Amino acid sequence: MNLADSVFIGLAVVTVLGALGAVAFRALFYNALSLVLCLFGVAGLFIYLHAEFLAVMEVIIYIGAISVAIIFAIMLSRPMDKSDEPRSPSASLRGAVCAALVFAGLWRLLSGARWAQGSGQLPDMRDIGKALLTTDVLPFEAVSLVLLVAIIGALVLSSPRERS
Amino acid sequence: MTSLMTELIYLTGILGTLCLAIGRGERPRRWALGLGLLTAVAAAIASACSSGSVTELFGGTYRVDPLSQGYKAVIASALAVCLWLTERGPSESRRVEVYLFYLCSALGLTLMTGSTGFVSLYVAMELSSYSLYLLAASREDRRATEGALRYLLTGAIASGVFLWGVSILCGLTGGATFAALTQAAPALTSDPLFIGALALTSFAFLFKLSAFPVHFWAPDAYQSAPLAATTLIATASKAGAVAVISRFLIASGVPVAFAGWTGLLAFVSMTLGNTAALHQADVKRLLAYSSIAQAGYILTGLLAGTADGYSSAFFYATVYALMNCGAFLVVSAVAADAKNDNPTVRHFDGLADRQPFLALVLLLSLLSLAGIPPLAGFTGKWVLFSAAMDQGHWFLVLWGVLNSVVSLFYYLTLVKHSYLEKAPAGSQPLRLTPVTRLLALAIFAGLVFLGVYPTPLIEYARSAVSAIAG
Amino acid sequence: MSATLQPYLLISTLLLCLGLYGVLTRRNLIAVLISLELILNSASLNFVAFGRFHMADPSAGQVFAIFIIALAAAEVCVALSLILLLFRQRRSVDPASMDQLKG
Amino acid sequence: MSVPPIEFPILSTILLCPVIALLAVLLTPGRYTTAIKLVSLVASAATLVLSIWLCLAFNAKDPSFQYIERLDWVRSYGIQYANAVDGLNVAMILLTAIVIFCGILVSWGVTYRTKDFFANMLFLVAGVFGVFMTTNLFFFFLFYEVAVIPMYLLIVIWGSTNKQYAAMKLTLYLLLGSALMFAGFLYIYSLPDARTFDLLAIKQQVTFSPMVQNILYISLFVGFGVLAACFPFHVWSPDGHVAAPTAASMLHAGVLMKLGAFGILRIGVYLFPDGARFWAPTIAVLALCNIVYGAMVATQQRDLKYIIGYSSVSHMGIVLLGIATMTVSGFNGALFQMFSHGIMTALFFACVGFIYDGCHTRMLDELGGLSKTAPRISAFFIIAGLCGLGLPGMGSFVAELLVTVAAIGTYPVIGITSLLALLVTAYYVLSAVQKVFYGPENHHHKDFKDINGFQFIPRAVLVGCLIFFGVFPQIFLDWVNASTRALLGA
Amino acid sequence: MDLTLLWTIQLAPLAVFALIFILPKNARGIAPLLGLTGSAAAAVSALCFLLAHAGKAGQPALHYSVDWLTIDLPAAWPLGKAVSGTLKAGFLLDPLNLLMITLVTVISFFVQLFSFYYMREDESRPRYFAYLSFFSFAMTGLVLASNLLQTFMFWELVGLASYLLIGFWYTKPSAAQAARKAFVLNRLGDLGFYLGIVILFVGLGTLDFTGLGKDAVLSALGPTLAMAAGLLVLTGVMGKSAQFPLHIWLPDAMEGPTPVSALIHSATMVAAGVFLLVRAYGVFSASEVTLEVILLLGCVTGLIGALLATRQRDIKKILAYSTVSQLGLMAAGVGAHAPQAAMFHLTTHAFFKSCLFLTSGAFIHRFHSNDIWTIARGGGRKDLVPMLTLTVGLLSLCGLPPLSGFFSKDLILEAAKHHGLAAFAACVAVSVLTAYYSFRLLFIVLFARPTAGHGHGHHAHGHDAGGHHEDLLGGLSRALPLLLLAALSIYAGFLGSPMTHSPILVWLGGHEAHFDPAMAVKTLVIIAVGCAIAFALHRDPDASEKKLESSKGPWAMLVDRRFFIDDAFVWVTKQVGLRIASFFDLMDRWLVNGVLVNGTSYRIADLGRLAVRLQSGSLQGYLACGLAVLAVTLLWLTGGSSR
Repeated sequence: MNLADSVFIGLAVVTVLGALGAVAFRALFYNALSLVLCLFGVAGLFIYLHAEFLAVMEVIIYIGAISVAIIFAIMLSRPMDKSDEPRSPSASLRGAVCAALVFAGLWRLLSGARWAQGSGQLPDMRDIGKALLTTDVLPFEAVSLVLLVAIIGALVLSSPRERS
Repeated sequence: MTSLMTELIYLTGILGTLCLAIGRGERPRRWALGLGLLTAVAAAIASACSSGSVTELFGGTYRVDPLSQGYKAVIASALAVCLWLTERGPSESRRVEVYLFYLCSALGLTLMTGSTGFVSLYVAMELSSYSLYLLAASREDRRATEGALRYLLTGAIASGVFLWGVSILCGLTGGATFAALTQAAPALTSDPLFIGALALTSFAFLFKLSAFPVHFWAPDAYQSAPLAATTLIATASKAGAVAVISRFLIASGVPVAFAGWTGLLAFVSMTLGNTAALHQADVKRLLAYSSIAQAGYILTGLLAGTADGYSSAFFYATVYALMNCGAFLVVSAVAADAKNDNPTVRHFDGLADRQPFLALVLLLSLLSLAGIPPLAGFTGKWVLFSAAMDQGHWFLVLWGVLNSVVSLFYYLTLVKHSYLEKAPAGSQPLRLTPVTRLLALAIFAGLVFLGVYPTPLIEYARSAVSAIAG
Repeated sequence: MSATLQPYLLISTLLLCLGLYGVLTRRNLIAVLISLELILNSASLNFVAFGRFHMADPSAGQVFAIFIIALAAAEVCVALSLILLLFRQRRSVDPASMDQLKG
Repeated sequence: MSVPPIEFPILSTILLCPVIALLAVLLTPGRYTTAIKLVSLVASAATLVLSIWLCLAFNAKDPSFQYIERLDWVRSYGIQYANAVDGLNVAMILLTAIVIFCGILVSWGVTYRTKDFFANMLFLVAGVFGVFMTTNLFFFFLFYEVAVIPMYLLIVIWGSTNKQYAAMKLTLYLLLGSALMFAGFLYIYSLPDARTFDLLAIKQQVTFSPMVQNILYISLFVGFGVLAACFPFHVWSPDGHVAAPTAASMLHAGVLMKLGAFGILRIGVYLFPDGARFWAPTIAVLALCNIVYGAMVATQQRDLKYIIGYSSVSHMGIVLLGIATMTVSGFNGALFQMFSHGIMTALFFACVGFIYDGCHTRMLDELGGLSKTAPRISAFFIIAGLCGLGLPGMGSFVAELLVTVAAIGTYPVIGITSLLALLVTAYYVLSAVQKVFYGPENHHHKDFKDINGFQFIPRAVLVGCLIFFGVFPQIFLDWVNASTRALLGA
Repeated sequence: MDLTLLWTIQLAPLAVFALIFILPKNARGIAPLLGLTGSAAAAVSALCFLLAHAGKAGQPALHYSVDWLTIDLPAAWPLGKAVSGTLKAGFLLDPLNLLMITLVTVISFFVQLFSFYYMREDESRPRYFAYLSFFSFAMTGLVLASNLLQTFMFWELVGLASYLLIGFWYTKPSAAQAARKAFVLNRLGDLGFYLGIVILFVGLGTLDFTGLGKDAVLSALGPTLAMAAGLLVLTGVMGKSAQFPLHIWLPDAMEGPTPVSALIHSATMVAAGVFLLVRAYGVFSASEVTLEVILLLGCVTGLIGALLATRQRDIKKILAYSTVSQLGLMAAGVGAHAPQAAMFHLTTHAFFKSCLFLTSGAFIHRFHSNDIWTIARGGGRKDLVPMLTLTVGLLSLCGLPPLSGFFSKDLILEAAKHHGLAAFAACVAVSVLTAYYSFRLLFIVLFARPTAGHGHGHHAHGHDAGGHHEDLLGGLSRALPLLLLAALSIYAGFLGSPMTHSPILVWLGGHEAHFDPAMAVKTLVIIAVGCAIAFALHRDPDASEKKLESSKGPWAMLVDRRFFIDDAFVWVTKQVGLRIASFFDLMDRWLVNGVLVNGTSYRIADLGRLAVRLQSGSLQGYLACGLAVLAVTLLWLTGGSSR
């Protein structure tokens, strides 16, 4: 086992463990921290997939913005140290069964798949930039609108109510 | 650029509204309303006028063709009605920003109808969805927040599943466009993973269409959202969903197993929606269940996977928007009169005495929803089920028709309240503004005309579909 | 090992299922949101992996992932503000506390 | 009688009369009630005249369809606006015209929401005419449902006695039946040979396998049978009749129930003769249930309208039995029964409605001695009753004779058992007459006013028809004979 | 010309019927006149026809028919052969119905004339005359009909006329009840008749009387079916002609005005059954069994009727049971292969029985009571004209030579004797009983002492004092029909008497009667016995009344309860018929409507409740549901891949 593989396995373990922590801890703050851990893992995996740009984006946007926003929200909504309500056993069971079944089904399907022939080329950041400005310019523009809507929406929702 | 005229009009409208959103108070709101209406009407006209040509844009990820233009016209018209309905809605949902959401949502739906790449489709869907989530929340009471949150979280899960499905499709077909899908699909029809991917992908569409098993948000969101937003969800959003499914299925084809799966969902949707609607008193909630059932009917037509199926789905989506507009127009008039955004069937008591014309429009809209001739809904159902029957889905068709009989029960209950029950003592005649009257008249005429002489629209739909499917 | 698709798929499937489990079981809407992020991440991991190994256009998967990240931001923005609104209205972010609409 | 063929599209004209009147009524402000009534009356009179003309002008010797009108409607779905008539249609069109004419006259006294009432009536009638003349399955279905829905409003708004329940039941029931038709029609269209909804073209182009014939025939039969009040799908009918206002009951029992039987013949038997033969014995048994069971249950009723309602069930059984015999005489008898029962039951309801308006009750025990107070209306009721019990000289006698002979010839046991109904019918009709019209006068109804000269007209017209066709049945049979023969391929 | 006369006979009464209803209210006064005119026209036409054709035996005088209805059947039960026939409508005139039509129209005229008097005070007079005219129409139609179906149709119409006239005073519940009873019982009989017609039609392809000869029936149907057809048609006769056990409606039918009883329920309509027996003799004679049954029924009916007549105190009931009994005799005559004799008896009976009924009407109208003791004590015997006609009628009824009843009854007795001892014994017994109740009636009216209480009871009513102040028209219309009918009762017998070579029998196609002194002696003995018993029991009417009231023995009970036949019918109707009906009603409510219809809708609503419960308000529940569907889908697909 070479170093790359070991690091890869490490990243995979970090990712999965982070995800597990994000779901399993009852304290919300730990969840958020685990999420960050997981996201780091994913970013690492992106690098393995030759998606360095995406890894950077992941760190900047996901960890830098989204996770932080979530942590802020957690702090706004309740005392930091307060744990989550215990989940009800039936709900746990329901969720576990659902998730397990989905996993089982999906994994069996995926492992028997006949995938398309890839080009084998490694992606280039230039290609991404080009794509964003040619074929994907429409969604690119639309995303800006989505973000606009989201921001204005957040503003509207969080601004004190107008009484007319 | 002319082929993107509709989208550009929306964009202009959105920018204008954004500017107006700086201001506060009634005057900018009126301006925003006017601008919105203008945008909607212009968009409708623009899409109707450019419905002849076929253009592929952005490397095959976006198409402008008769089918998409048709759907765009429907969406824009429905938007116009919804915007008009905000005029009499509750005050807190009449802020200037709200109009921005309406327009963005309509733009998202418009983009959906033309998307032929998964990226643009995904973004367009989310654009319309987020706007709708925000609209649903715009009443700003506890129920609205609750409804919007449920809407949002269901939508988020559905998108997650959708993304998974799309990723698998990408892996199977080697590309993220419909063209790649079309190319690879024939070889994959018996691959269970392909079917699975289709199923995963369709979760987002089912969510938009409010079909089982991701329909649960609909009653809650319909009930808690302001009436105008509910109307948009019930009309334009549905039309957009039908457009997307049509396009997606045209690209992927409908493998037998997938048709069976969809048929099962359609079966459950119809049954569940119709039977649950029997027990509703809140009219908006009732219409939500009705829309779940209608989603089942539409799926029945779509899963035929034939040109007939897609064209009849277009016809039905148009008619569906029309009749729901009619129903919600009346509901909103009643709601405004009752100063209650959630009118119950009791509020309709004596409507025929208080405002006979409105009662008539309600009657026709509801009967049309139930598929009673000679109204548009009947013709729509006829062509829809005819397409399904052609592919041998006789059981689903029979079940669908039986379901419409059940649905007639709750529609007629509403009719009964408006025609039979006496208005509460001291109630005044219900006044209508000229525009509302005109709108009602147009809907009335449309329902009857499309019922009696559906030929032009049906022929248009057929030619539009054949322009895509070849 | 890192040059085949299978490990990535396994990781992303695990992420998906953990996310689903979280969504279904957590009694806090923010935690639900966190779980949702897991799901989205699993999807973008998928895209990137497929883009790397099986797609004609090598950048397509990454582009998709970029959009997912951008939209995830928007989603979190809207969702969080709604959750906070709910919290202001009801002093609770337990999904079970959303009990006004049913039937 | 040699009347030259009609040159203009007579069928569409007949159909357009009520439609135009409907538009006129809708555009007239509601306060001009007399104008509304007059418009309706003129339209119905026009249809009556046109129908009589059609009856005289059409060539009864020719079994094929005549006066064919065709107009492409939705070409790509094989939908044409197509009208044509043969003997069956002509007879039913005449029946409809007579009943609606009398129905409009009888409803002259409607004061509550007059405009809506007449609009509904005209709409209903347009649907009925449409069913009786179209040869396209799409339009058949369309008109069929058009004829059903106004009934709901008529009952719910102007009805009485548990009307909400009855109206809902009636509507849902009938639409449930039509659901089967709907599926059946679409299935026919979906066959590769068909791809059209045109009845004539389907008959020509498509050969149905026996299995398909059997399945389609029975599903259409159930669909139509609901409207024809076939046992065990009959319970909507008494409830509906009871709740409906007078004119609506007249139209409903008089014409609408015939739509069902007509559909069985026109579509079921026409397209699937083998299926019809296959199911005929089963249908005969059901029809027997209708006849005897309906009559038996009628004896137990206390409400005058319920009695008539169940008598309709019983009489429609005769129609079904005639159809089940699959013989020319049976069909002729069934059609004759449809016609005469239509008129008779219209007369029944025209009388009961009047009594109810005057006495505010229809319970046998609360009425009595009405012959004294209101001899004319009593006479009309008794005449209708006598027709109901199959008195010779009235239409029903001939109809029952034809059906009975055919039934005894085809299914001896069923045919003979069905005769029992003659006795039971006599019993309940005369019991009702005895309780309501005979006996000492009831003081509660002293002020009950007999019908005036104007109200006399419609009822007299109905009686006249009953007797005319009872005495000269061959006139009617000549209309339908060639067509029934062709229908049976005999 | 002939046809015109027939149409007149047929349609004149109908025209009158229609006219009376069309007349404006204030002109209705002329209704009696119209009725009289109509019946006079019919009677005159009939007489003209009779004069023109009397005596020409053999060939039908006229046969006119048009197509009425075509019937087509493939391979019909019971013979399995295709039937394609045309039912006709028309007139068939032969001696038999020429005689009958004359009888009907003439008696009808007399009755109308008498009604002129009888119904003078009734405000519903126009309706009465209209109904009466309608009856004439229907009855003439029945008689003139050229085929069995047409007969059946008019058969039902006379039933209707009878129904309307029995219930003429419909405000009386008993009248309304009796009317319904008459109609329904007749219907019961007619069911068989109807079926018989169908079988005959299917077998023969025609129903024309000319084609219903014995041989034709036998060859077409075979013996068994011929018997069945005959017996089925017979049930119709049993209903109409009040044969056991369907006779029970006739006594109740006396609720109608008395002239109606005279015309319909004694002379004409009830005789129509016997007329049919003769008319369609070919059908009945095709099987010996049928004839035996007819004979048996006739005898039983005769006995029952006569027995019941012995204990009545209502004059009309006596006459009604007497009618039943005489109809039984006529039927027995047919059953004993003597249709001509039966027809002859029908004729004479029509005269004397209508005479008797009109007489009773005259009494009833004057004394306002049906009770013979009341009439007697009221001074019935002083009322000369009715008293005279009563005597003549009763004696004729007993068959006292040389009154008409003697000749006709004699022929029947002879035929019965010829046929068998039992039948003869029954007929003799009937005759004895007839003589007994006739003389009983006569003696009571004759011997009763007028009492102060009853004697002038009618004066209390303040009108019509003892008949002395009647106006001329009233008196004439009262007396004239009585006397004329009495005269006919006396002389009609000679039409069939051996002395005149029995023209009527010969004309009807029978043999000339021959005088049998032994028979005449027997008859006289019979009358004497009956008379003696009557004298012994009723020479003191007061005592006999007391005895009638006090007799409580089983026999008295049996007779008073009318041999429990009515009770049996009531029991069957109530305990069987209506029970079944109420069971069906319950089934309709509970099973069909309740379980099937409402049940279905409730189940759908329940399903809806389930769907609503799914919408529990729990977000995670919703999502779980969606994901569960997803999981199941995926697993289903993996299952597909492993296969």
